[in-house]
Amino acid sequence: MDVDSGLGLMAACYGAGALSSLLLARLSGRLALGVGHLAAFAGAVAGLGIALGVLLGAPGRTLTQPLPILFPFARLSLSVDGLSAYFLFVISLVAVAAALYGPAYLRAHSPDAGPARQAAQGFALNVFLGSMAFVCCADDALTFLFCWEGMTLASYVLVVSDDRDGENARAGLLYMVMAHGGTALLLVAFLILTERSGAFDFMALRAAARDLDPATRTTLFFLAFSGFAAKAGVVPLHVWLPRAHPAAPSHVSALMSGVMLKVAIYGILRFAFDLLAPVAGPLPFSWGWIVLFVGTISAVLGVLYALQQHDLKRLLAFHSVENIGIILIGVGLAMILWRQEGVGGALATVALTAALLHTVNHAAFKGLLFLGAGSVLCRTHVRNMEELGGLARRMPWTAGLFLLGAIAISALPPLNGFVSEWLTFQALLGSASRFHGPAGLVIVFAAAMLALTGGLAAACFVKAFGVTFLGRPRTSHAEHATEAPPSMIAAMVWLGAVCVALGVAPGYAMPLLDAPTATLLHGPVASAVVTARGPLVLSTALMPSGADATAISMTMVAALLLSLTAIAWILRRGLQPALHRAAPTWTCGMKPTSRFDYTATAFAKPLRLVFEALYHPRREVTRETAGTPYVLRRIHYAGEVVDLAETQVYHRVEREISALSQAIRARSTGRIYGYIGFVLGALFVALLLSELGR
Amino acid sequence: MTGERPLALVLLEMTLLVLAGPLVTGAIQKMKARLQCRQGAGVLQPYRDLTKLFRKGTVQADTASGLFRSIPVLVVAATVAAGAFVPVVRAGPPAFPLGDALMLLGLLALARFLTAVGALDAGGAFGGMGASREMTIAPLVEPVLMMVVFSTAIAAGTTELGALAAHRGTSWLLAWSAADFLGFAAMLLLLPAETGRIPVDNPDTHLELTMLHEGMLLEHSGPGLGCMVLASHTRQIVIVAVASALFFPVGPAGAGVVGVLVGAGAFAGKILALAIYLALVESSYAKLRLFRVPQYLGVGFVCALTALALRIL
Amino acid sequence: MAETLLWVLPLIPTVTALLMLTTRDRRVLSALDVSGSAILFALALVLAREVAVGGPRTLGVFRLDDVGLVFLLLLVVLTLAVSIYTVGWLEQALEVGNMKAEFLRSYFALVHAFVATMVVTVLADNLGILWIAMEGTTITSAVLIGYHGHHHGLEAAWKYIIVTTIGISFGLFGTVLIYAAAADVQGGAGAMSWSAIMKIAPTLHPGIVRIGFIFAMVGYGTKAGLAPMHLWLPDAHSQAPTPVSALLSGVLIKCALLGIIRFQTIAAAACGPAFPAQVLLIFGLISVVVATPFILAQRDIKRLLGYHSVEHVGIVALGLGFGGRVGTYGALLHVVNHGITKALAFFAAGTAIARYGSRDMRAIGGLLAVAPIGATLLMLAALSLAGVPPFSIFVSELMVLRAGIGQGHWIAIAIFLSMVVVIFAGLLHHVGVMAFGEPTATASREPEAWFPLAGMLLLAAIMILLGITLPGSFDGILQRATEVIVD
Amino acid sequence: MSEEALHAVIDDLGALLLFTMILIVAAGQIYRAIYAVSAQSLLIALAAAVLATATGNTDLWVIAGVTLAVKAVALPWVLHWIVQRMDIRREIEPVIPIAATLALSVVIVVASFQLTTSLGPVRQAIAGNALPVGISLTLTGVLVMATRKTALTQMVGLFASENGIFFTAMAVTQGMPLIIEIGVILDVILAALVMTILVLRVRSTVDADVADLDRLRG
Repeated sequence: MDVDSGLGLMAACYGAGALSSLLLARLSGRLALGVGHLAAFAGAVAGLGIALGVLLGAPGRTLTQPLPILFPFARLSLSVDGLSAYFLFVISLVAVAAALYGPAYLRAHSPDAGPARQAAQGFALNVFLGSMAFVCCADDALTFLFCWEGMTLASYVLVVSDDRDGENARAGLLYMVMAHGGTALLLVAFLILTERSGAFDFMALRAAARDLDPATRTTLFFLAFSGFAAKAGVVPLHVWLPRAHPAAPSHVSALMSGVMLKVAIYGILRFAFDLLAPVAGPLPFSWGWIVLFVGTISAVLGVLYALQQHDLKRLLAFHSVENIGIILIGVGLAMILWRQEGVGGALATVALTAALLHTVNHAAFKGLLFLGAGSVLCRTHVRNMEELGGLARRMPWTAGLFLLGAIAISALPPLNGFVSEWLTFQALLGSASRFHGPAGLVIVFAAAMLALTGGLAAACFVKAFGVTFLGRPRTSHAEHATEAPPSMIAAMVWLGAVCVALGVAPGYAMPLLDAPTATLLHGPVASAVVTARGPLVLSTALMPSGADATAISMTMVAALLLSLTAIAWILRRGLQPALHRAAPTWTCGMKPTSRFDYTATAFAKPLRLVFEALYHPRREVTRETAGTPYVLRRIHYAGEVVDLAETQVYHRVEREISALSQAIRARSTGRIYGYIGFVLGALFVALLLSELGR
Repeated sequence: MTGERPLALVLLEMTLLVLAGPLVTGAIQKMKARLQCRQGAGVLQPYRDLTKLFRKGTVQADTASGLFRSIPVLVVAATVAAGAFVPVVRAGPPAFPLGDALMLLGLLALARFLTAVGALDAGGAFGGMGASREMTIAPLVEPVLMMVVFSTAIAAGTTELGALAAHRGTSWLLAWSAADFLGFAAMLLLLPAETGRIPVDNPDTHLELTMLHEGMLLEHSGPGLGCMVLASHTRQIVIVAVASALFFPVGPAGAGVVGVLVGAGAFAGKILALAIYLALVESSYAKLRLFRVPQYLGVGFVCALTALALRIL
Repeated sequence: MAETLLWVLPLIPTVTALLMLTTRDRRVLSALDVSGSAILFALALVLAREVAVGGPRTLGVFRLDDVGLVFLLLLVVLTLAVSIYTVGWLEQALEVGNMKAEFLRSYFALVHAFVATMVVTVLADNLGILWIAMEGTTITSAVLIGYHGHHHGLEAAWKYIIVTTIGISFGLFGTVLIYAAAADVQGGAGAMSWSAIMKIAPTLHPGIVRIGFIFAMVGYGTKAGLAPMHLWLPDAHSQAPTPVSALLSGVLIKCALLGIIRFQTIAAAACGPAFPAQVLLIFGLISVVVATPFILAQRDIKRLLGYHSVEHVGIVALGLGFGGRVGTYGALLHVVNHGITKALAFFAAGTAIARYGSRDMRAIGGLLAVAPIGATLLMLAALSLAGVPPFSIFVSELMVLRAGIGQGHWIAIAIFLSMVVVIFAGLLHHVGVMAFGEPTATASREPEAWFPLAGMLLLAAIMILLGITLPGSFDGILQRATEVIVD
Repeated sequence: MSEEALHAVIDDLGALLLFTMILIVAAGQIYRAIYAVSAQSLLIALAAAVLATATGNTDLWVIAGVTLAVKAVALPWVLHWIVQRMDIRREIEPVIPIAATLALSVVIVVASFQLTTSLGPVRQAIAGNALPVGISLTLTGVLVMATRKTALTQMVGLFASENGIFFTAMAVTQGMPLIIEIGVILDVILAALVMTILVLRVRSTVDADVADLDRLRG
């Protein structure tokens, strides 16, 4: 496919999808849905084409596409450089799956949806995908902002479109407000630059940023960073995320968690390394360290809160907070190391590679997990794990793929999650031995926290998978579940395949990372550093210490595992033929029922107690006794963990503001002489002030 | 760089670990028995148990999914694979990139993950309880272990265990820096936790309320259980081997057959020493309450962090 | 040709108004209504082209320059939309009983008289005529506000007429002072025509002009609904019949703004641009801040929209206050954008109210379920009012913001932005309450009528169009208007 | 008549106007207020006549006549008629004590004089008392509206402040163009008409004073 015409094609696909789903809805909602998703699929494929074309094309290749002049005061254009192409690639990767998954899911999940709703969903999905793709391709502030808000708006529509109950509306509201606040900050950051440059296109902004004084530069960066952080769900700006993402239809949740957050990462990278980067010398000291710190906090808190969720999709959403944190650790490290004299360059490349690789990895496995949760949801209509269980026997494909995703997200070999975390660790270690003094300690601490995060994630997904899919069904919903329709399975298989491929042969993915690393760092590219010893080997050559660098080969390890599994399987069959029978689980001789199965709450309880200080758990136990307190009829236990940021900050602020405005409103007596008095007073004061002003 | 350890050697070391695994357990049991003034079973008892298990038939929970049968296979495979990354008889990186300490820990974590999943598969309270507790302790142990690894890795500039051992060379206690001592102390604190022994876990008990790891094996039987048991033996020796590779000199790199034999002898000695340590700890301490374990590990964490700090500052 | 149009333009609504009195038939009245607005629209477009190519046209006390043109276009577009909307709205209103069939003709006559007065204000070059027409709008619209006859309406009408008349009399005082200052330099009736004054503005006595401007600012500001003189506004805009509310919020307060702009230019020329800019800035900020709590804690949807007008007038004032080409351009653009969006919002709200028979937003629930298109339009309008792209208001707010940043008014920017975000939250909350959830029992389930929708869709189309692009011709008008104001 | 004499006369008239305004503020009874307003309008007409003779501007004669007819006779009569038509209480109901209102009006007068003295060198007509008197008349009229509860007194205040503007217009600018003046007066008449209608309708529908309604708030 001709790459240059690709952008037009992609835009055409998404546009056609949006319009057709609006127009066809009058005929039939299902048709509209189908056509809309088909167009989205085509658009995603086109996106993949463009991205690969640029990424694997001639080095430094950039395709630019001027847009018609919509506003007299701004020249709009699109441009796909290495970075844009990479994120476009990530977006399209998941978009393909989502478009494939969508129709069947929506039909199965809400069969009674009216055509208006289906039209809205088809329309919004296309707009959402399109605007996400074009945010990454924007080459001027205006296009960026438009697509950015379009992205927010479309996802908002999708969130509130799923069920028309108050919960979704509230979630959507919180989401919109925080996103809007973030956009406001971005707006200011952009406008300060545009005022200096007098134009909106990035080229002019770069030029304007070249002669900024350090203070302004840093202010601008943190304005932009907090704007993007609000979108990326960085702690403490994350509260909207675990509410909004689960509320959306599952394939949209996959997109929001897997991809939309990454667009914010794109923005951070674009600002830090491209728009605001000084002409020469390293980035200002504070940037990288703060990003690193924030990332670490997000990673740990995200997974800790995820541990205590019983809502499957909410749990996954919290894990997005964690993974964004991990990505930010890499990004922050790259910022710290960039252009440091010595071998900082190579290390920076390692760090950035880790971050970018984790970006695509997270997109893949988080997408997979959300789709899995979606097919559970559309078959059982239950999101609470405590009401599920025993699904592995009823939905084997979904279960298997979900397990795959769980292993991947827990950063366990031989899957892709491990690779990017390994690279992050290597970057951390390398820089730790480089920065002596407290800086090094901070980095090492980050490493320890990262390790903790990995362990907790594993615990969390043992719970998520075990309680949802294993044991006995706890309710009739789970009892009568059946396997999801093939198109949904296919979508999950696609993402699962990506996870395996990126895990077993990550070396082959490195060339994809060359373009972005080159665009941002102008230093050694990813494959020059990471796969220096051949595509099958991940290594951190050119490491600072000069000593023999670490090298691992995922492929070899996978092969080793495979062969050992084969051997073990023989062993498993036993040394001699022996009888094999099934019997009920041992429950001390009592007749086992589903009530014997460990619940999610119980599973997470020890960790809840260990980290009590962070959770502030709330529990109430009500006992029904038969007459005497010694005979218990039943005990009812209810407990929950509160998100500190949410309760301590957001709710408080919200209460204060509404109370204040209520009070102010109550003050107004609709008395006309009061009105007149205000007019007179205004005039009088104005006159006096003008006199004093002279 | 040219690797000192060709594929054959690596596989050899791996098999050696697998084979020697039960022996270590047996030795520890024997020493414990002695220390508790009992006769105790023979050192080879674990082998007998294993062969018996592999002959028996299997009883599987009727609620378990198809996954359940393959769990032991994957677990043992992952654990054994982890054994491939430890230098046993000869220091120095392998001739070809394979895996490093992080990969090793990752594979052990994978094994643990699968074990816990398997434990939940059968349903019933004990599996869940075991899994829950195991997955509570593990996330607390892993970071500390990693920091111990880092504390040596930062000096060597690599996380590949063979290279680490080579970097340490044959330097012995006298050549240790304060960081090494602290790191080693942390390692000693962690060993019982990682090998599932008192004071963190109690491998002998089958009293449901006290067991962690054993609880997860309850529903396994016959060859499946055999695999799980073998896996835990291997896991134990692998951890011990890591500890010895990190802190004690491994057979000199590039030495010939003699060197290998010397290395093997040295290895046996080191393993024995650490086994004695484990036996002593097990028979001189009581098992901790589950919620005291974090404090216990906290000590290890502090040691490791200090070790790192000393390396960096 | 163009000159004669200057006379004809105000006559058309007047004639239409008189024709209205000749019949009682509803269909005829509606037909007259629409056709009258259509003719006005067409002629205004002709005139617009004339002015766009041939520059400002003057005839006696009337003069149309590009500044006036911006407002004129807004006026005629909204008049047309209102007429189309009214056709459908009337049926609902007659069913509900808000309107009495026998009074219809007086209603239509008054509406067109109202439009006529507004046309005059836009065309007036003579500040005295401007004032007379402005007072004329007050009188006609006051009757319309009280039209429903229930005592809420009467109360609103009373407050409206009293307060705005006071304001306007201050405006007159300002006019008198400016005239006095001008008459010193160059006596005679010419001293009252804005264009003539502008020629000699730099020579005017700054002290008098200063006082005059403040009087005019407060006076016309009262009419424009700038805080703290805004208190009548939510009452009036909420009590008027919906089409009238749309005209009040969409056009009338903009005409008052035109008055302010006229005086601002004079003051800027006479005592330096800094002084009027400061005054506008302060009033603008006060308006934005004052509106916020009332928007958050509001229950009546039309009052909500009223307070929103206060906020947006404040934003326009901010734009003018930040000044510079960008700020002024943004302010003018915002005048148009807000006019159109607010009219749309009032229309959508009106249909919702008719459907539920209540204006309490907590009583209006599940609108999306019973009236998908209307609800969608309502949400679009709300999002646009909140300044979300790709809707028109985002662009103008962007420019206002840009001007502020360019001038370095950091505190103003901070206040402005935080208020905008808070208001966004409040507005979205209110709309969410109305749109989502299960429809309440009182809601009528009948399908949506097409005529009100047609009027709304027209406006929505313009709203989105102006959001994603700025046609060159329109931009040209705005550019020239900016030049007129800035230098 | 000479320039100085003219200004002297105008200033005296201004003083008288201020006095009538004080009467309006102090009036405890609706009738007094109405009479004071008509007296005030009479003085305005007088001022117009004086200016007309002084400047020979015939427009001013017309204005004088119209003012006399409309503001001095018609409007007060209408107010009077309303009061009698629906026998509302004769007492004025102040929001704040009349004494306080008086104090405020004094403040206004002083402030407006201060305001104009700070103008610097300008023509005598402005430098003289005409402008400050005009300002204080206008503001005080509004002050009356802001401190009275009944609709009628508010109308009275409105007319009073209109008078202030008229006086300023004439005294400071020797009269605005005739058409403007006429238009202004027309507007005033229409406004008065609408207000009257409103008052009567409210009185007839809900038996209350329109200025007392306060259902719409917040």
